[in-house]
Amino acid sequence: MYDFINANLPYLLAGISVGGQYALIAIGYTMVYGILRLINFAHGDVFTAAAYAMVYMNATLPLYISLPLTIIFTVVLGYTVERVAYKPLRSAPRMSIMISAIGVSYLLQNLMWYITGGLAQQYPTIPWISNTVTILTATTKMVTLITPVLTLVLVLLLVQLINHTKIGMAMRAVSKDFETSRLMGIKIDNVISVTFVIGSFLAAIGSMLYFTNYTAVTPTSGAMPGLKAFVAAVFGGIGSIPGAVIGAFIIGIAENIIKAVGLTTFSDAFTFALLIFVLIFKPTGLFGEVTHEKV
Amino acid sequence: MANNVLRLKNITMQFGGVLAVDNFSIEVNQNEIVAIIGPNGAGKTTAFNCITGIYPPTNGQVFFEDKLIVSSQPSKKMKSIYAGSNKDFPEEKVCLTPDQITKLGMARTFQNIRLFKTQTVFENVLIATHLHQKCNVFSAVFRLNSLQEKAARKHATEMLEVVGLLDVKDELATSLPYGQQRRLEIARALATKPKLLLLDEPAAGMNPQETAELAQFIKQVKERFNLTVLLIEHHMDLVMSISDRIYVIDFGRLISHGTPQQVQDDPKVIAAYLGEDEE
Amino acid sequence: MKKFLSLILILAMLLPTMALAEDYAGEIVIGIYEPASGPNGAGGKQETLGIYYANYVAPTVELSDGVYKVKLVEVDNQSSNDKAPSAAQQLVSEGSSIVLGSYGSGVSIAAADIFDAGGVVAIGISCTNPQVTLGNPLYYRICYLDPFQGTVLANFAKDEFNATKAYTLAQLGNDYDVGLAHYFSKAFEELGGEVKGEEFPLGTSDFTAYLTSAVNSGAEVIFAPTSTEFASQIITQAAANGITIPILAGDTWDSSVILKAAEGTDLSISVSTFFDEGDTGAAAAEFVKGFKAWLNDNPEKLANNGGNDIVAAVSALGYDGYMVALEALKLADSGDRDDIADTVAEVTYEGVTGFIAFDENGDAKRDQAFIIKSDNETASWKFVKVQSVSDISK
Amino acid sequence: MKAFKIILSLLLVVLAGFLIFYSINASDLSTLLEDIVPQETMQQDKGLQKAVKRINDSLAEANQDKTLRSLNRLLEDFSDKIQMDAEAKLDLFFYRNNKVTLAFALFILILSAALIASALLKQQKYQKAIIMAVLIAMLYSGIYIVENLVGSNSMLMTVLKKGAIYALLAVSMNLLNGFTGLFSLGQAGFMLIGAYTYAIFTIDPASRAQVYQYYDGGLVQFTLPVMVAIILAGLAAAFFAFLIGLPVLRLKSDYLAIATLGFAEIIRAIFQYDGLGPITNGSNLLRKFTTFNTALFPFAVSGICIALIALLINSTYGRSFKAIRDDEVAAEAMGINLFVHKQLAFVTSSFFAGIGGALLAMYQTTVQAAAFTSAMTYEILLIVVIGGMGSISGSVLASFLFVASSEWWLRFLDNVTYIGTFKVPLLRSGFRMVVFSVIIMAVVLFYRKGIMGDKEFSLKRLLEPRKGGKRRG
Repeated sequence: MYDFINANLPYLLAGISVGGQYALIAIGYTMVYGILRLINFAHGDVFTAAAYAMVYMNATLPLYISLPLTIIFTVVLGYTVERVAYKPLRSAPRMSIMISAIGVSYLLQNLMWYITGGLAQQYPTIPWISNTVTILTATTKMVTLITPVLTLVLVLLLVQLINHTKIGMAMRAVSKDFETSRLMGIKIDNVISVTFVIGSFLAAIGSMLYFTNYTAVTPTSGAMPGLKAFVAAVFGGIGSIPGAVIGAFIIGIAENIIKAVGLTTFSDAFTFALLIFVLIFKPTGLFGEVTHEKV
Repeated sequence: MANNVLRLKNITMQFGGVLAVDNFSIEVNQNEIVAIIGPNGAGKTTAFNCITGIYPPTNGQVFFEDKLIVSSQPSKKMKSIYAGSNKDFPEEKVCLTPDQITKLGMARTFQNIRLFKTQTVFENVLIATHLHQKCNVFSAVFRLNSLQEKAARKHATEMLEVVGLLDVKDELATSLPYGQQRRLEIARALATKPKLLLLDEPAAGMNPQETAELAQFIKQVKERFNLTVLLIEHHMDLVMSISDRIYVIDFGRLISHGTPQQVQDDPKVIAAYLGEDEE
Repeated sequence: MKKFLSLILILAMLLPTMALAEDYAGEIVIGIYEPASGPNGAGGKQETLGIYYANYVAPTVELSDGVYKVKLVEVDNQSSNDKAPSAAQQLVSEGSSIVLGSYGSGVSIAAADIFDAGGVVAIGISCTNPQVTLGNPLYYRICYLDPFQGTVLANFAKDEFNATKAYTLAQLGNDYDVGLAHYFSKAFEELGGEVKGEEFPLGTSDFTAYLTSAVNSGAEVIFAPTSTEFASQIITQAAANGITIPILAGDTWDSSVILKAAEGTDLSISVSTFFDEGDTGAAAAEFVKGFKAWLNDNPEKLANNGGNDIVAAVSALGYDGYMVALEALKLADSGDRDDIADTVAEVTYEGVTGFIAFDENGDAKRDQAFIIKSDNETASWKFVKVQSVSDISK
Repeated sequence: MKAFKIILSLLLVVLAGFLIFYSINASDLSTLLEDIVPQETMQQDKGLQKAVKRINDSLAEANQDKTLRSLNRLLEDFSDKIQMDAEAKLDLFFYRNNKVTLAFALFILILSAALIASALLKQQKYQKAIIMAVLIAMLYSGIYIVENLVGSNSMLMTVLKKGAIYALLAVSMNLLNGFTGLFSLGQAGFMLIGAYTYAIFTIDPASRAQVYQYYDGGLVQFTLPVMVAIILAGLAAAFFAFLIGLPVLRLKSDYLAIATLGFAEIIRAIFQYDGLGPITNGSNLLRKFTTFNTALFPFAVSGICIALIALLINSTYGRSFKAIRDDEVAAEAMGINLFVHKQLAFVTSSFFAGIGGALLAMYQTTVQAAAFTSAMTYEILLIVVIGGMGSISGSVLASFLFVASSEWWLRFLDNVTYIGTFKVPLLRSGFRMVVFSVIIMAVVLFYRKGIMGDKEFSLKRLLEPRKGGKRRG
């Protein structure tokens, strides 16, 4: 028994921490989708951009400056993306907004490729959370333990925000019915901007945790986590924040188990298989509420 | 029974707690023009959607030419919250899809006009002839069906002629004025060679004069293709002028039915419409 | 006054172009087919540096009808097999007489047919997978092959760590990784060891799971012949997870990226390579001296080398590759693709990485590999031993 | 008028005959060489001997390109030593360009045939058909002539080849996303299936042992004729599409998108799975399969496919697709079975995606599952958007523009360039793609309809230069 734990604890730890990091990205997806009905393909790249911001700022600035700056940069980026690429298309069919999202992600990736010359960059080591610790027999980085805790704290805060503030109420209203809430005099654009800001903020935190664990940053390193986070969001029930978080943890742990079993080739495919399964048999996910199509 | 084209038996439609249609039964006979009237939100369109298979009713049956096309009963989950006044549930479950029902010979128009926006007037009608083209993809691709294609085009042209839109056949459907769009919808419905034509508020948003024309038009069409017509309408004068029988529905319930004269005199109807200003 | 200044300015601009106008019999194009980006970008850049240095040392080639200027045309194959063909196509269409590269076997294999169709001779520099030259008449190479490298490392694992269980980690679909891992396992099993092998998909960043299963498999050595991008992650995560199993790898890991990642950790990393910076042979020593000087007087070049002046083996090979190309030109006594194709097989050259001559496959006849070990205090390589086929056979 | 046309066409026929006669007769080079290279100078000049020898060798090898290359060099280097009379010059000209002259002659024949036809058949529709035929002939013979003038390895031909293939891929995706309104992102997956199916069945047995080195030669030990393999590639893709369509096509817009995307990823994983190694060669390169060496091949194949798609779209089924795109409820009320028609569109689109994949494999000369990522799908989707959702000619035009600018016209953005000593700012590796994606974003945001919107080229706009693309459609 002890041996078993001993052998598999690392998988579990890795699963939990990566799950937490997915969760932080997934929230961004799920909130945006809940309000705009848009799969924000660019979210994963915003996540990567945050990492690069950290890399470059940390090269010149002390940590206590570069850290907040990174977060600010990411938030601004997220906000700009929304304003430039999505706002003009509010009235357009959903397909063209989605295409615009794909276009943005394409642009961000190429931009990052250009700036970095396409070479992997080393993510700076953030003190303390990069320290190694030993649980039972497994050695790992502090961040592995911090991530789930931090994630849960942030999520709780967010839920408070959404349930007990004016803007939160507005968000809920908009996600229920876009048009009506506009008629009710809610400033749709502000709500959406706030959503993107929150999403990007969490993505920034997520990227710090994620890349402290997995230190090489490439223009595409955000793509996979991004997609998986989206799957997590769908799995948990798109639009539901706790759903997204739980989904993320499940996926994180599951894919590490898959690796433990030795089916490494399928560790990514599994995630998508799960996605399709959910879409077909329970499109509302774990916690999503049913919406009626009007004829 | 023989000449009875459409029969609804205890149709009940419940959305969550809302009872849109409750235990609604009607009959439509060969070559009749029958109207369903009632205040807004009385459940007229819902009834239509149940008939044409867009969604299955919570409970009840629909017969088309004595063939059972829709028959459903509340699901286990629904039974607990089922509020319909009729509690006898048909055993068998049948639910033809809209396209199957159309193929049987029932065509409809829509209250909120649903034309094929990017297509021309002619193409809109031509699409409706697809269901009569008996050819597989390959013969369609390699143009082995040219005869059928010709026939289809001829038929579509006829239909446009009937509704008098032939001269605008190459316009974009959505570029037409409102009245003509309604006519186009009818032409499109006719192109499917129906026996029963369902018109969902054909006169909505028309001025009295247009309405009068429409009344004439519906009569003509009915004669020419010897159709049976079931329509939903607010315009009393239209309804009164053309329909043989009228069903009055309010809050999902059938409150009265009979000839225009009978209905007009029915106190229940007057009550239902009292203070109502539909037009 | 303004006019005058602008005139001066224009003249200043023209000057260098005039300076170039020496009288050459003509220009001969040598194509550089290397990754400057992607997982192999770092290594590709170092190899390219070697070539440019060689060109700086020998900018011209003398043929019977005069001295020709050598023009280097560089394309970036982005270390990806699907970008490779169009990059190769570009070199062919820009009239390269001969092509050098690439770092990484996959892209070389992917481009082989393109070069073949264009009738251009390609000289592989550090692509060690047998498939590169096998069945590609116009592809030659100056480095040793994976069957050899794999055997060398397998023996090293056995002798040095007397390991009986090994764990190999390769990137899915990367011919270099998969090939080398394959030959290593084969050799290791012949030596009576047992091997557990796993592959990770491109874009993986979480290696803890793999490392854990390495530990669980009870392996005494980890063999991870991956590209540097993944190497650095594997190393950092291995350190973070307190892995103490010695790590072995092939020539790709002979890079300052590895040293940086391993600095300050207590991992034991041993690598087989083509060339040792500490080589005391006259040619080698001179090359190292010259190359360092050349690097240090240009920050951009220094950056391309990974920000330091440690001489990577691939740079040395790149240097030799260019020189071999010049030999081929001289032997063919023309810049014509077909002439070169006819004669290149006979080229021989005494390079800084040893004597180079091609066998019937177009592979260099190499029989020794250097094995070096990372020194995590000073972040530098320590020379361990030279292993050659002969010591293995006994 | 009629008489004039006929006379003219007869003259053309004569001209063509002349060309053909010469091109065929001028084919014996070695004797020609003996005439133009005098023996005594041969004795003295080693270089000359070598040059002539190489030509004869390459003739022996029957290596056309090499022969021409060596011949050209001979004529450059030893122009002073060679003496030729007018006739020899003419012969030589025809030898060096005999493909071109033949193609030209052929085109002239078609032209004259068309002339006669147009003289005899007066009706409008015949006239149209004739113009179309001539245009197609012009396109193909044009490509062939250009190819033989600039050489099949030139950047131009590369772009044309890839462009033709992308055109097919874009049009097949447009059939689904543009015409049927199903937002599917599975393209890459079906291309992969096509590419692998083709590759697996055309690798020549001799080199199988070496390609499947880790799976001792693999299972498949026979090869199919190219055309069969290509069609098989399409069928395989279509089959998978059918299976995937059953559950997925019931999903709504963006759920459909993400589900198809997921399936593409799963397909990729399956093809990389070690267990299937003996068939798919695991995650390793497939190579040494039959490829094409002339641009005519991809143009022919994708031309035919695009033509078929166009025919489908203009058939009664195509109309139903558009109906579904415009309004599902109304379409269903018109008696169109949604599922059947969606499935039909999905399977057809995938069939052609599979064929496109096979062509891409031939173009790249190697295939590897790892390359068929969602990024590839996005690329094609963006082409469709640029060309205009619901426009075949738009997609075709856009594909050529896209490929040309990404592979060729914008290349200079990637090279650090100096004007004198002045270093042009920004230009360095990767800048091309940045500019490129900015352009794309501009199109997506400001020209939402794309180049063509949902219009097509019409015969009236004959002056359009790149109309060749559409003509084939």
